[in-house]
Amino acid sequence: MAELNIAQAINSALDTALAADERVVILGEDVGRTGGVFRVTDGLRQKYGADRVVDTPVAESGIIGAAFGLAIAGMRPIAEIQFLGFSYPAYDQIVNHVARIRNRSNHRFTAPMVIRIPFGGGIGAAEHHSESTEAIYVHTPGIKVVVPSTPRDARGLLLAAVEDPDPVIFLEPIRLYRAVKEEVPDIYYKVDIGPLRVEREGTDITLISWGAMMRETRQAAKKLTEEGVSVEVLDLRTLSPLDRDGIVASVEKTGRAVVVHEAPYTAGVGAEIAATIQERALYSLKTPVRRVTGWDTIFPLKRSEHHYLPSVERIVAAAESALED
Amino acid sequence: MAELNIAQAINSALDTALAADERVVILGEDVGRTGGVFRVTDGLRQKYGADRVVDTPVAESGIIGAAFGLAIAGMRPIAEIQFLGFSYPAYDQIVNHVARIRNRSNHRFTAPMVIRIPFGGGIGAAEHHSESTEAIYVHTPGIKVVVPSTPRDARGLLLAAVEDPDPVIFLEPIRLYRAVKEEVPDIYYKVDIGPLRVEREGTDITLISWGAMMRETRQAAKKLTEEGVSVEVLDLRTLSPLDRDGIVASVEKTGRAVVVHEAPYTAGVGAEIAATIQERALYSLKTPVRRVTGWDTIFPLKRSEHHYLPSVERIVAAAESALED
Amino acid sequence: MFNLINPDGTVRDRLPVTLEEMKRLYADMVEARVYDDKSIAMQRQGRLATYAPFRGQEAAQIGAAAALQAGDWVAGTYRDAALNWKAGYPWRLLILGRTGDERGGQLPEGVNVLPPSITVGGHMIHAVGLAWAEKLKGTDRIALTSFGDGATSEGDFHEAMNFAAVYETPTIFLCQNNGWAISYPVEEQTRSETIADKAVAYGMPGIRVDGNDVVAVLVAVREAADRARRGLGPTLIEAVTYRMGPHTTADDPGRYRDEAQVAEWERLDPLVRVRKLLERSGAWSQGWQDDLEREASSRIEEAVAWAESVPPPEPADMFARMFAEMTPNLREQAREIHG
Amino acid sequence: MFNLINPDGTVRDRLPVTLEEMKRLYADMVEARVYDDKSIAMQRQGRLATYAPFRGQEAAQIGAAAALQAGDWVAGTYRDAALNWKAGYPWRLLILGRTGDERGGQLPEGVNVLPPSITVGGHMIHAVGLAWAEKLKGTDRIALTSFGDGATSEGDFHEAMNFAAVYETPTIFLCQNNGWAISYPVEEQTRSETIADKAVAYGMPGIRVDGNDVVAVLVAVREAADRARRGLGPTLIEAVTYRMGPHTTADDPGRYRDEAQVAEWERLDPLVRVRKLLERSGAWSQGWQDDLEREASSRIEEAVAWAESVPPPEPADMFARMFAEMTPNLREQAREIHG
Ligand SMILES: Cc1ncc(C[n+]2csc(CCOP(=O)(O)OP(=O)(O)O)c2C)c(N)n1
Ligand SMILES: Cc1ncc(C[n+]2csc(CCOP(=O)(O)OP(=O)(O)O)c2C)c(N)n1
Ligand SMILES: [Mg+2]
Ligand SMILES: [Mg+2]
Repeated sequence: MAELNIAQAINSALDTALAADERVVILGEDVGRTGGVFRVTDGLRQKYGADRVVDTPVAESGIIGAAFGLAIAGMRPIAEIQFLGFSYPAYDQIVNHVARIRNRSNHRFTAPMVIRIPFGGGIGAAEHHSESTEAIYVHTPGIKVVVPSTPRDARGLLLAAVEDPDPVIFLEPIRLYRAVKEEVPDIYYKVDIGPLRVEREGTDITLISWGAMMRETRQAAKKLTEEGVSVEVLDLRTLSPLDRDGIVASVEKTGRAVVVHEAPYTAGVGAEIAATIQERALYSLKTPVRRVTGWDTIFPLKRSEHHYLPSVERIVAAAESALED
Repeated sequence: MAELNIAQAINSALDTALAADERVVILGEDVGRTGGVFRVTDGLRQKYGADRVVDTPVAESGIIGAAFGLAIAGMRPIAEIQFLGFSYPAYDQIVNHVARIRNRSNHRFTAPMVIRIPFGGGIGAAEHHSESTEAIYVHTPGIKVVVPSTPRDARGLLLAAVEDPDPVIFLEPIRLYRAVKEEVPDIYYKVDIGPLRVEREGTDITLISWGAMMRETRQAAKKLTEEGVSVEVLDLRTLSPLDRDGIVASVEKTGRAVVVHEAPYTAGVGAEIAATIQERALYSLKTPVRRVTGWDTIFPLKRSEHHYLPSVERIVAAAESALED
Repeated sequence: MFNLINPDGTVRDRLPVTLEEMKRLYADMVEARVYDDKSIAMQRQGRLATYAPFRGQEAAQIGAAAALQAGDWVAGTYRDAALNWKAGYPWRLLILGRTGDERGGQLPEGVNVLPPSITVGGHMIHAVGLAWAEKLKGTDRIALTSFGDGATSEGDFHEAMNFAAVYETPTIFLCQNNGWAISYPVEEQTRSETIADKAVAYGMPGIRVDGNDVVAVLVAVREAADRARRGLGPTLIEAVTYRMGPHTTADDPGRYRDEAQVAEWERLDPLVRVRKLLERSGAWSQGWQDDLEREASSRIEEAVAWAESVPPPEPADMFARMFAEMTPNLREQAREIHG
Repeated sequence: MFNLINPDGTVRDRLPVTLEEMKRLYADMVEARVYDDKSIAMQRQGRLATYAPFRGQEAAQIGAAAALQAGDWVAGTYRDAALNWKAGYPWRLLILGRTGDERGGQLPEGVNVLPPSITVGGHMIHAVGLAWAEKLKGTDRIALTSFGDGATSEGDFHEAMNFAAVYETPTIFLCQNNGWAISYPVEEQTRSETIADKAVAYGMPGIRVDGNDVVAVLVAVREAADRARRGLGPTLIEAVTYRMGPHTTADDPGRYRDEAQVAEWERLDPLVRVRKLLERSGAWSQGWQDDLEREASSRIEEAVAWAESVPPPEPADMFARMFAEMTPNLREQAREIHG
């Protein structure tokens, strides 16, 4: 057991995976010599060599396509894309190849690989460094999408992703990399891909989120609790496959839900969650599911960022309006 | 006035646009000599020359990126991508540049351009030729997404798209290219980007669709009408911006809705529509909004296609189950 | 341009193949052409989906595959049926695929041919990853990727070539320059003198070979394979050939190209020159030719019969093929489709 | 490698610039360096976001921009502040941008510089489209795109180069090969001998120039511009230079590169050689240098003061910037944010 933040927990999972399975290789821009722009792969090249922790040219399609070939031929590649906004040049490889080879070959060839991508805003970054476009990958059949919000989940989900027989996109909340620490077991353990985690139990309202927005969601839950509301908080952890049963079970109990995400409102994952709830728990719903999300705008630069990101206040206000019904 | 199918109506709109505005240029793979793989640009190169109807190398990112530069410098490019599944290599250009230049330059530079893309399944095509991933573009702030389902709308919407000061993705339902004919005015007219079209009025249930699935939706409506149900049918025509008011007004009247689309179920545009309806018309809803969609699988090859595409029967069944509540 | 057999069947140089090998190459090209013809006919009868004929490119494909060893990887395109078949992809699965059945992509264990890529360009980098894996594992397997002239315009070509060069992966890049990317001629696609020249940009050897000369292709690929196995990295081979037929059965080449050009290439037919060469050595007879064609025909007809007897896919298969284990969501949808 | 001014300030050849022009180039490089230094300092004080310093690359950027005419297009990167400024992008807007304000991207009318691209590689093709438009419109404007060595690995580089060559657009591709793509050295990025060599793949002239020699860069870009204006198409120019500082203010180059390499390049400083040359001609004095620095400083400080006085963006701006006219959806969201 050690007190680790999320960046360290991921680093420890990568270390464990490299040590446990010699088929594991890491590749990506700057993952080697400098240990990644967020230092998440720090020290791994020194420990496992330049053949297993590989710096690559600036070519995202190449990184994913090469990892895909590596995976088909029996390796267990972990590819890193520096920011989610830089995954788009690799979009074709991910959607048209990585997600499809099992189907195309009727199980004969598979691509067990992990694509690690830091994502999300809130650090006053330059354009393209703040994206939260998880919805485009959730809408893609054939890949799983995982998003930890705690160090313990980060390590366990990453080890599960590396072992998974199918491709997994592993989204890392930049804003939380160094924001939270907790005791993380150093034994080899996995957190299942799929099930959400009920982070706090309650009966009046369900708050649903994932990734970096868990922080504001937790704070909102705390505030509401102080106001006497019994709040249930769900950390989805996996966005694809979505734990519909877990979501529905909670809302059947509480009758109210607020979904929180950074991505734009229209056609974000929040839409899927709201649609699912009304589909399967309409008669339990006391009030519409609220979505507290980013706006349908480009993620703004530093000076406007606070206008864009869902705030604790917006979450609380949405919950309060839901509680009025 | 002439009796035109959708492919001809689009061809006529392109012809009109090329004649009306010398800034208009068409570029794409095989759009020139051979008039496009669907013959939609047939005859235009002969009429307007190889400088205005330009065959390009097989390079989708290049096509969109070049069109983007052309647009910024004052031209009105109409780029064609051969199938929606081949737009992914251009995804970065579309999302990171085309959709963003107005924001990036605070209105100083803009990209008035149209990206025409045939889409959808049902013709027993090879892999990658049947995609309906409109949701990924609907989730992208900064571009509009238009989908005609009739020849008249096709011509009017395309002329509106060419004139639009912002980028428009114009999705063309392959299955309908030659399936329907109607009288199409040859005068210069536009159909506004944004408002949906109420194709049939009714009071018991609202069927909502767009593109090629309008055909099954119409047939389902006919069948239900024969059964004595009063059906309202909405052809969305524009998916971004979404005509939320139009959708909500209809469901407030009928209390029931079925959304039909070819794309996979999870996080498709149907999710946004269902989410919106429960948000804004929950108390009018007599029953959950149903989604009749493609499955969360890869679009299958010919022998399984009929298992995948929403059928008239599935739509009718969903409507009937809704009508039971 | 590297070439060994002239169009009239005379040779430039001693051929590094035995007469038996030569006959095998010829027989394979004949079989491939029979397949091609039958595939077009079956498409016309509505039994097969749109088909991309390779007529004219048999030498490039059979020659390349003949240079490979069992276990080597192949990543080609929709037009590479002859290449894939020669590398171990059974006709029956190729045909099953063309009926619109994903099970056609399920190659026999041990055959390391990827189901053909339909997107242009995306698959070249896969052959870099595949070869890289073999290098890391320490085997002597290599990977060959085949693609068209048109594909060299895609950004993915550039990234694949660069990765292969940078990591010195045992990869062979085989470009079948058949003159056209659908309706767009190779002369307009690029201003480089040749496609082989593009190798300069990656510090990689680039070889230009007569793609209608099966032995020249065989030799070029074999040399590249040797280099790759010896750890000397990748090679780009441009096989200059011609697409005699339409782009696909849905295409009408009359809209964009001159019959004169086709007629010129007709003279350079890859089968004819080998037949003439064999004739000259007394190794060809009409009787043998007839046997070859009849046997090939019957093998392919058997394959067709088999493919057409495969029961239609179950709806459940579609869901089961997504992951090793169905997700709850897919299980639910599979139940729903069963009504 | 094309070079005119040696590191010690002696010249190889008669320089095709007047002494006055030389002084202007020097003054501009000094001003750029003052901006660079101040930007780093301000980032340290928390007044500016992460900054990508161009120290060491002043000659490449100022030399290139000096070869352009008013109205020409420029599409560069996050590291091209000196290039953009010399092409007309005011310091105050560059600084406003770096405070994290989209209004920094709103260039004055008439200045045809695109707000810098942050994604690597995507912007090169824009300069192809821009130049193509000018060609179609029949103007004599050209477009220059600047990018790093790292960007040449992206598929978009390949597509941009190919489109420019195929359509003979008046585009200049200026690669500032500064030795590094963050922590990845150029020697590992590619196996081509030089980056200029990559032009072969597109049938385009490829020029390698000493990027720390402002006049050599000026001459190379001027010649490419002449070719472009005369309808002779695009040129690739590799300016060999070095990134003296960290990749950005968030980077620690000590993790991946040797101080010895930096020291070597220190000797090749692009400003020092011009100062020595001017000194030799009696055109440089410490007093003049002090004046230049003081004046540059005060201009930049004014720009900073201006940028810092710009009132914070209104939330409404974010919505209004999406389209020419707000959609109903955006109007609704803009109302919502106002509470
Ligand atoms: C990414 C992508 N873009 C476009 C297409 C449509 N398309 C199919 S084949 C083809 C031409 C390819 O030409 P080439 O690479 O020379 O191969 P050939 O067909 O001549 O064998 C095009 C444009 C596609 N399949 N994939
Ligand atoms: C598409 C994309 N991938 C990755 C990055 C992250 N990144 C920023 S700069 C850089 C290195 C670029 O190197 P080079 O092109 O040589 O330019 P330099 O920074 O040296 O000026 C990388 C990988 C990015 N901005 N965009
Ligand atoms: Mg070709
Ligand atoms: Mg660099």
